[in-house]
Amino acid sequence: MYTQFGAVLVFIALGTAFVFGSLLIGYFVRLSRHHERKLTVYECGEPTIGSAWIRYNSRFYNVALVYLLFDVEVVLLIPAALVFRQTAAEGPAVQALLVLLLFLALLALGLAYEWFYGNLDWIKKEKATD
Amino acid sequence: MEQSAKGPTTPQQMLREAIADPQDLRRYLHYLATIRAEGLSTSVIIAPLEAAINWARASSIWPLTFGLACCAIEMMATGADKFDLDRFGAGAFRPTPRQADLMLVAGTVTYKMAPRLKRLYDQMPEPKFVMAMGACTIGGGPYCKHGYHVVKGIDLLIPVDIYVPGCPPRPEALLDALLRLQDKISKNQPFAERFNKDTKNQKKPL
Amino acid sequence: MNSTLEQPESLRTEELLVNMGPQHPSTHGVLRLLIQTDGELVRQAWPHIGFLHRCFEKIAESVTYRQVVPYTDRLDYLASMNNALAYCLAVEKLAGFEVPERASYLRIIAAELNRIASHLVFFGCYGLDMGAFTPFLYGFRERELILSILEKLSGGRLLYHYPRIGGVARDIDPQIAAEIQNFIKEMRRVWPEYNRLLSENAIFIKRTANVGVITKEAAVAYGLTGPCLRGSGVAYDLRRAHPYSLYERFDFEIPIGQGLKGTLGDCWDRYWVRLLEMLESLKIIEQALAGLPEGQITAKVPPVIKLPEGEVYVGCENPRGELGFYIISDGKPQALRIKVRAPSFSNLSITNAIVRDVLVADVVAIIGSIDIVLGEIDR
Amino acid sequence: MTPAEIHSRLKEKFPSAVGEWQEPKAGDPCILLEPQELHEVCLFLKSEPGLEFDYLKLITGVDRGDKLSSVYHLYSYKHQHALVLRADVERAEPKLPSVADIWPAADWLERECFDMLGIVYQGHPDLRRILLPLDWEGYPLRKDYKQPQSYHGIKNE
Repeated sequence: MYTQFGAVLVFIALGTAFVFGSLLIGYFVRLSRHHERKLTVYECGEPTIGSAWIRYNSRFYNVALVYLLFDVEVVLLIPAALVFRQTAAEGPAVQALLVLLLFLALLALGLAYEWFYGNLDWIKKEKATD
Repeated sequence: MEQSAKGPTTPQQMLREAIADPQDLRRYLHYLATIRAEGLSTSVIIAPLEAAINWARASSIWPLTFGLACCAIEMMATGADKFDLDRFGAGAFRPTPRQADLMLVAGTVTYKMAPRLKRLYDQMPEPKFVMAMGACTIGGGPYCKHGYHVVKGIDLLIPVDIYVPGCPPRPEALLDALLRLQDKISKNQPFAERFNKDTKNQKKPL
Repeated sequence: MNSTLEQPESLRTEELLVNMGPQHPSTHGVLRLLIQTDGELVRQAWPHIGFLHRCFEKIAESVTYRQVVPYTDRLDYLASMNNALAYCLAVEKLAGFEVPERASYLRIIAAELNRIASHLVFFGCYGLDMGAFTPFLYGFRERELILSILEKLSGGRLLYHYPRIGGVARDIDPQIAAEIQNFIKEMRRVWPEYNRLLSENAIFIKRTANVGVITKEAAVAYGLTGPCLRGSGVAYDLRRAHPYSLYERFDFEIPIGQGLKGTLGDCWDRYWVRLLEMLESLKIIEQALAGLPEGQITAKVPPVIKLPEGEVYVGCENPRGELGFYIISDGKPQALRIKVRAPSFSNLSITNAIVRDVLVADVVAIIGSIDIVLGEIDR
Repeated sequence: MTPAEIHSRLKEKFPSAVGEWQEPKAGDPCILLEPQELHEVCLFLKSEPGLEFDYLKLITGVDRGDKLSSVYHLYSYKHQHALVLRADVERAEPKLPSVADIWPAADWLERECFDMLGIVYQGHPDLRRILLPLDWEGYPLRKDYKQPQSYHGIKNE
């Protein structure tokens, strides 16, 4: 039983070796010439105007939250599919399908809520604000 | 070893001379000493590595979209499907200088554009190359005599690697220039540059 | 429709000055657009031009009339046949040269081919602006056919120096004529493909319909011409209103915007007018090729051209609008003053008016639909 | 209407402002105007029912030795007729009333004339250089303009 953990260890070791190995090669190969003109902010060739540390419009946070939410939903779809395959193989397939559809319906409910309250587009529609 | 009058000959002497920082020098001398102790000449290990690095850099040049005038349309035609730039690995036009290797200056550079050109060149990461495409970038082109607002050639601003004559140069000329640039890249020595501290090809800032 | 309602002072957010600077993928060259944005909405936009000011008018005063023709090619480098045609017509009108019919026909064939090539570049780049890469490749595939024709005709791919004062440089031969016929057939077969690719694309329609609407009055007030004006419904085309160089012999319609996909005068209409214009140009080329008269290809022109004292203005229908040359001469071999009426210069001057309260992504759509070329804006 | 008829209508409306009619030897005719009454004449040309010049094609600055002239090309979509106006100002102090409030197209055209020839348009909303960099000295299209030796350290041999 313990040998399975061996495979996991090799997997982790290989991963870290690959990452830090390429960084090390990079350190030896790449040129590093830092001078202040290179570190200036890139603004389409122009010197920057004013500072970027300003109070952003609150809609940005809104859009970021909505994106985060749906991103997590997409990530959850993969285990849902695996669970569906496993349950469909063992038990009655129709019941497994219903469970998956229920799960998807719950996700769609979140989407509908956001859509109705106008959080998806930038300019909040007047009708949606209660 | 006495220093020969005509300057460094073997790569090692050049490196020793180029390295100013003593700490780096000691580390590199120790590295050379171990290599020589095993009887292998340094080029056996470094040369293939350098060749591999050069090959990697040469065959994936990402040009910066810097289309100014008529040459930009010929550059786009070269990037399109008949004269495909992608065959040489140079088709990925990057809008930001941070991800670009090659600054392909295509079009007339005017005095109003010159500081911007210099700033963009400075913002590009280090193994960078410049290709002056078209007669205007080489020496002012048709606007040289009476053009009061045209810079007479961009080598007044930034060091140029490859000049592509023509007004506008044909796409075949641009592809040929790209191949010459790839030959040029495959000849330089990345390790020598790596340990060379002073910025040798920096023009004085504007 | 202001997204941030009148919030109390503590919650008020500041505007950010964003640079769509000279080096930007979607500004079609070196236009710098300084945008004042409140979040994603644009409050103000100040176009900064002049990064490609190549002193054309100063050069035009220092070289003889014949030597100016190559410089006119470099004004609107996407349609250099039309520029040189407009300049040559202006000089011929003031000097009184009589251009043989065959030369006028050849000029029209070359100008209309160049118009299609310019609209194909617009089609490709507008697809790129909207994020679709394939229209760029489709558009440039047909454009290469045109370029090979024009290369056989005049020797150059992009800048031709083909129309000369008094006529044209070379004559057409049956092989070029056959290649033009083949191109017309090919273009008619491929044109519906463009529609399926971009015009009927749902994302494209959502990005361009009802965006950047220019009313008829605003278009006339800001001096817009060409597809930008016709997109707003004004049926004014110089080839029909004031025919020059035998355009009155050909029958072709003037496509104007009808607001098919949204309100009249939005980005989609301007795009659709240009696509229809390609078909009209094909008709003109077909009729010109069929009725090509025999005869000389250039008039008797003295070696040193001295225009009589006086001034003349001739405007021609460039793919971007009315490109006109205003020549003032005082009898010397060089002109006293040559002024270019650049269509993109006036077309661009409307951006600040129509970019108010628009999303930043739509600014790219609007600038793309106006189809500017920096060579003629900065001259 | 031909330019001659338009000139006669203008002459009776603004006798002092409009110059005499000269039939040109070659090229297009042009109507000479007093610089100070330029604004009223343009307003009249735009709003008069029979004329309605709603499209300002072009404003050109010309350096004619002792005088700087500003030439206006107008066109009317309704009546399909065109007109050329010219206003001459002294080279010493080139001042002209701006027509940017009548035709918005004039905004950029006048800025370009100012940039190239130094003709000042009074009443213009934002008169600064449009093509050349803002710190450029001299007006390039004047006949006595000498090319600068260098700009910001870039030689101009």
